[in-house]
Amino acid sequence: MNLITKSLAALAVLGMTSAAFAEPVKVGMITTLSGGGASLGIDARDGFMLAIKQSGNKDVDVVIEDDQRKPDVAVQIADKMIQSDKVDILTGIIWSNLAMAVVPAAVAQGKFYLSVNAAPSQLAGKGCNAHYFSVSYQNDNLHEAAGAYATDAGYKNTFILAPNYPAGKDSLTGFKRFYKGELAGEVYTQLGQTDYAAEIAQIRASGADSVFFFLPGGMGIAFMKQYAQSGVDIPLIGPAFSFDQGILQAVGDAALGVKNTANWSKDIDNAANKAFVEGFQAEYDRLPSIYASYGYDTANLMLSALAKASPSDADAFQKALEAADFNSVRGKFSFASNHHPIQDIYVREVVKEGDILTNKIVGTAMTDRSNAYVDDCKM
Amino acid sequence: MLRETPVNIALVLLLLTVPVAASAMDEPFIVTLATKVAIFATAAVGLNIALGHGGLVSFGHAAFFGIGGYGAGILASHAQNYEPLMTWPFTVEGTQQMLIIWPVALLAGGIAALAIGALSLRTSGVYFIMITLAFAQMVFYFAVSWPAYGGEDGLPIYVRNSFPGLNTLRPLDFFAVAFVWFLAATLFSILLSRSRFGLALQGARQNVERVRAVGIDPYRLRLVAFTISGMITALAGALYADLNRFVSPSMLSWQTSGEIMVFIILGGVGRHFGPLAGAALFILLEYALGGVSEYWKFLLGVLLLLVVLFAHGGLIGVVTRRRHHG
Amino acid sequence: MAEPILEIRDLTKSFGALTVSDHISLDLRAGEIHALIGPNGAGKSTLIKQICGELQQDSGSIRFAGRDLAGTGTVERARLGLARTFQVSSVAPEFTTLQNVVLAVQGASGRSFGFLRPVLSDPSLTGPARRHMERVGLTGRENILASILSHGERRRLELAMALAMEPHVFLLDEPMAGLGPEGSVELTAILANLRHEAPILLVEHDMDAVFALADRISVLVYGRIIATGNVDDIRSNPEVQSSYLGETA
Amino acid sequence: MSAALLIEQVLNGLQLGVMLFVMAAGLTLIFGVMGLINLAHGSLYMVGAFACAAVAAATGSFWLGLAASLAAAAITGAIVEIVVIRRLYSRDHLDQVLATFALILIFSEGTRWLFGSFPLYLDVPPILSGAVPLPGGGAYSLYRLAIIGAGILVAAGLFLLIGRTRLGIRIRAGEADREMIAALGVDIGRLYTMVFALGAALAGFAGALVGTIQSVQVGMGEPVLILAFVVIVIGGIGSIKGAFIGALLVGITDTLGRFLLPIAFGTVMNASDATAVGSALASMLIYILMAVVLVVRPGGLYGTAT
Repeated sequence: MNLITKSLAALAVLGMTSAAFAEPVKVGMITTLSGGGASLGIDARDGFMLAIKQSGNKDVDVVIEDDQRKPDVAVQIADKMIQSDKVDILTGIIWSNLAMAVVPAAVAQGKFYLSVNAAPSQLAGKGCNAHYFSVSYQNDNLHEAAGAYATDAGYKNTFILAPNYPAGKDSLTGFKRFYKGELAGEVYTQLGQTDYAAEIAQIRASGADSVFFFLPGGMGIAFMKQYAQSGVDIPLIGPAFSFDQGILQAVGDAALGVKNTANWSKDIDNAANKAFVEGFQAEYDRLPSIYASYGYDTANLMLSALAKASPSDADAFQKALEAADFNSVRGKFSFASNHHPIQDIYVREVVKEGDILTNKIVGTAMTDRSNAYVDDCKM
Repeated sequence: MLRETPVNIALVLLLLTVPVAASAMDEPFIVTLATKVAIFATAAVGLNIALGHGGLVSFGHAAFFGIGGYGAGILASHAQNYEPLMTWPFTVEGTQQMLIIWPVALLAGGIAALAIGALSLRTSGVYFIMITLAFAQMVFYFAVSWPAYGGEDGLPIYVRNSFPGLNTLRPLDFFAVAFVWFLAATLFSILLSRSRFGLALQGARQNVERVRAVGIDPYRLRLVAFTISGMITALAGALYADLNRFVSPSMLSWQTSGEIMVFIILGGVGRHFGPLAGAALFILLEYALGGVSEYWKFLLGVLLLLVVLFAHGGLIGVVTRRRHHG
Repeated sequence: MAEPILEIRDLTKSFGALTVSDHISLDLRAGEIHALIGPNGAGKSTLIKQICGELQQDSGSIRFAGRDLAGTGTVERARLGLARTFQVSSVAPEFTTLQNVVLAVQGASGRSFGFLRPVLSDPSLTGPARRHMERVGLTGRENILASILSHGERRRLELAMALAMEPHVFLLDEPMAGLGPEGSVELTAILANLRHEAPILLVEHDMDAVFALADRISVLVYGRIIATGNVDDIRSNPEVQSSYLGETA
Repeated sequence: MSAALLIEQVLNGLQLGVMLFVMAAGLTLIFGVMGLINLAHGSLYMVGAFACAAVAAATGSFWLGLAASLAAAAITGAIVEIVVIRRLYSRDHLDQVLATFALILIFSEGTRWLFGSFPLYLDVPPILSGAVPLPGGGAYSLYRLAIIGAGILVAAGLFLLIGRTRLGIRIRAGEADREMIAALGVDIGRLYTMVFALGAALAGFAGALVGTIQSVQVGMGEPVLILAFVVIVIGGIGSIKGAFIGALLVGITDTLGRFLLPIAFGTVMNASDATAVGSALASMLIYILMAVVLVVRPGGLYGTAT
């Protein structure tokens, strides 16, 4: 399908949605709106709500609650949404550990869960579930792409580092899955660590030709600023999280030129993405982040499925979701058999547009990438 | 002016009737909230034995809360995966039976409290506050970085552990379990405070020289009190793990230690039903204010500050307009 | 003569350059009241603290009932039968009078690890406690908080707590301090009886009480015992006259 | 392992140490003089960093930002002392812990309300940007060297202030005997406010210096606060000298532990496990250090046991 017909189809879907529902649908969004990781949750929420607003659909009732990035709080909110608000669909969780706390119990109670970000391997493999869909990626994807990119770029001796927690370990495993060179070093830092002088010294001494790091949130900001000051000029590679719109401005020029892997960028050229980026800027007066794009896609996927079936008819609704009959801002988008996306993953470079730091696509790291856990999932 | 006892009885009856009524009106979430109140109150009853009766300001009770939680989580996860906990020198299987999980949580919390207490009680005052914090941080970082049981991601319990004759997945059944434990812990704490041990412990808080001069060793008293305190808090941790069907290092964080202390101070230090009043108020605020504003913690901070500065007897103290004595 | 119950030999203690106990030797015999007098800063309280184990001496020995106390702490010495009252009243302020005395009875019983039975309904504790309170004249004040007792009552409460320990020796650090003349007279009468239970080492400034009660008196000046003897010996001792009694008389 | 790497790691430990000292000095002064445990000290650190970032962004000058961080933290400290803290001096430690815990909530959420949830931008001034060569072939960030210098200057200044000035004499007298100093006719309330503001300014200064190379965001103060407490407890609460020694000890132990432990474990197990176990142990190391110090010396290295 070419771009024009696809966007026409999109308009057609948007036009018919409001007529298609008989009864309102309740959606529970559990996300992080306060404390350290709030910027991610706020973006995911804003992207999600933008899609709902653009659709003009008045029959979707979204209940939003702040999980404070605490698993126990997230579980209680999920209980409340299921028991008290009687929601049909849950979404919104940013962090893998919160997802692991909420998702298995929620889907066991027959609710649908659509992930706007977190997609731990447990939920992709043995623990997969018919009612669980990840719209963003499988957690390993961007790290795998970074490994593939490092190999393509001819790096032979990469230094890799991540925080010492499960997502950090998954990240390095993912990187190594597609990286063919040697490792100059493998270091686990403390979660929440803010000073990376010791690690930077090791990088300097290691003789590496490239550095892969996965340090989400404030950790990445600190690392890059310190790295830029250290006089080490070995090229950096990372997944998109540390180069996201929300934190690039805080990193400053230290991030310029760094290559990062992402399944979305604001310069992907399609009508849906244009509508999203412009709509987001008009609505919130800032550039959208990758989390906003996941939120936006999640909402559109949900709307597309709601147009065909009601969540009360679980099998039909699941089929409608599996069809992924919506226009992703990423372009190509379909679901693998374990309900995780099959999509292209790009290499982006941090550039300056006027005074604003942002990302530009410079290549494709992986095409039609699914995930490593498809075969483990017996649905 | 109200007497304290009727206020206490009213509080307990409220805790009992609200969930029963909510359950009848098909509002299961309110039952869940009440269960949370009962569990937090139990944790605070535990801390109150050290803090209120013994004057031992522990800033590290999250360690015991988390150890209890992990005890439940680890046993349950082994049972779920059909992997024995250990195979040498003898085989120990995991379990989802609360009647086994509870003694394990009590024992694990007791051993940890005994070890931490034995070292920490060599210090006093601010040093005691800080060394208990340090030990809790140690356990926290251990849990975060130890990969076997989920590390930072935590450990899910997919199905709530079971108790003979009850369907613990039904909110009201599980509330009953938590409520009975809360009552048992509170009654034990009341009996304790009036016993020989309680008399000596409270005496040591008021005047340690005097207690030594009558031939009682305060170190042993305090160590036993700290251990009992850690055990009760660990039990509450095991219940909390079951409430959420999930355990994570956040149960071990220093903020958790702070929150358990907040329950006590909100309710009134050294009062037997202070933990209940404090935990109930805290959770009520969390949900009332949390709905009003994203910044509800700002309001919580202001309220806590006002209580500490101006309402020293805590909530029960305000209601009964009476400072606490002994 | 019987062997002394408490026997102090060559006790020495310094804080830096200041020697607070300078080769002190002192005996306490069964049935006697031995008063320790001396000007402020002479080292009387420091001596009491060493005897009850709060401070450890630099050299010299303290023997109690034939046993060397070296290396034992306050708690153990209390268990062995050394009962002490404090110079500044030291009770548990949030407890009632009765609870304070029960605490002492319980300490003497050596059983503090009962967890369930309420102490106040345990006659093996409250019985003796009420008896001791009666002896010091606190009957009827059982349920008063110690913090709101009058000064004199609090001194008597201390004494009741010492009695409750059924000790082998009383160490009384200025029990009359702050009492009016009337209170001193009452307390003197109580103390006079006490010597039949156990001998008393009495640190006191109130000379009327000392002369009325003491069988023997030791005079401590600048950390040294300058004289020991019966009341008449001390009254007539010229060195004591010049260094101590002269000032106060 | 090369000598250059070791030198660089020791410098890193030193840099962490001196910054911890600047944080801990205020904390230990406040405890020594007023007997107050201030959990909200980390919030003042955050205030300093935010003030620096905001002013630097508005004026384009890092140095104005740095001055603003001192002023903002000192003024905030003085206001907090007058409004809240002075009611806590006569209270027990429990009340102090809880009231200042409440202050953390107020400060964190208040800052988030003012500045939003996104981290702020703050960068190293051009003059201190880049790295300088080290003997042995390595290089080291100029800015970090400047931090070490600034920290040592602050330490020297504090020792002079306490040892040589009238304010210092009053502070020492206040530690020794509150009534005596009141009898000398010194306005004790004003003295306390000044000491608190001084401690706050130091925390704000540290926040601005460190925020520049880390990230300026809500909640940045708490990890540092706990480290600073570890420092003053190891050094002995109330002792500036103890805080200095404790800070260097913690800085060096933490940095070298993170660097050396995985290597040490690497000699007995495979590399991946060694890094995991080594980092786990490294993250617990300073708490273990603190526990050991307290068990051996219950009053810290230079403190008096209470």
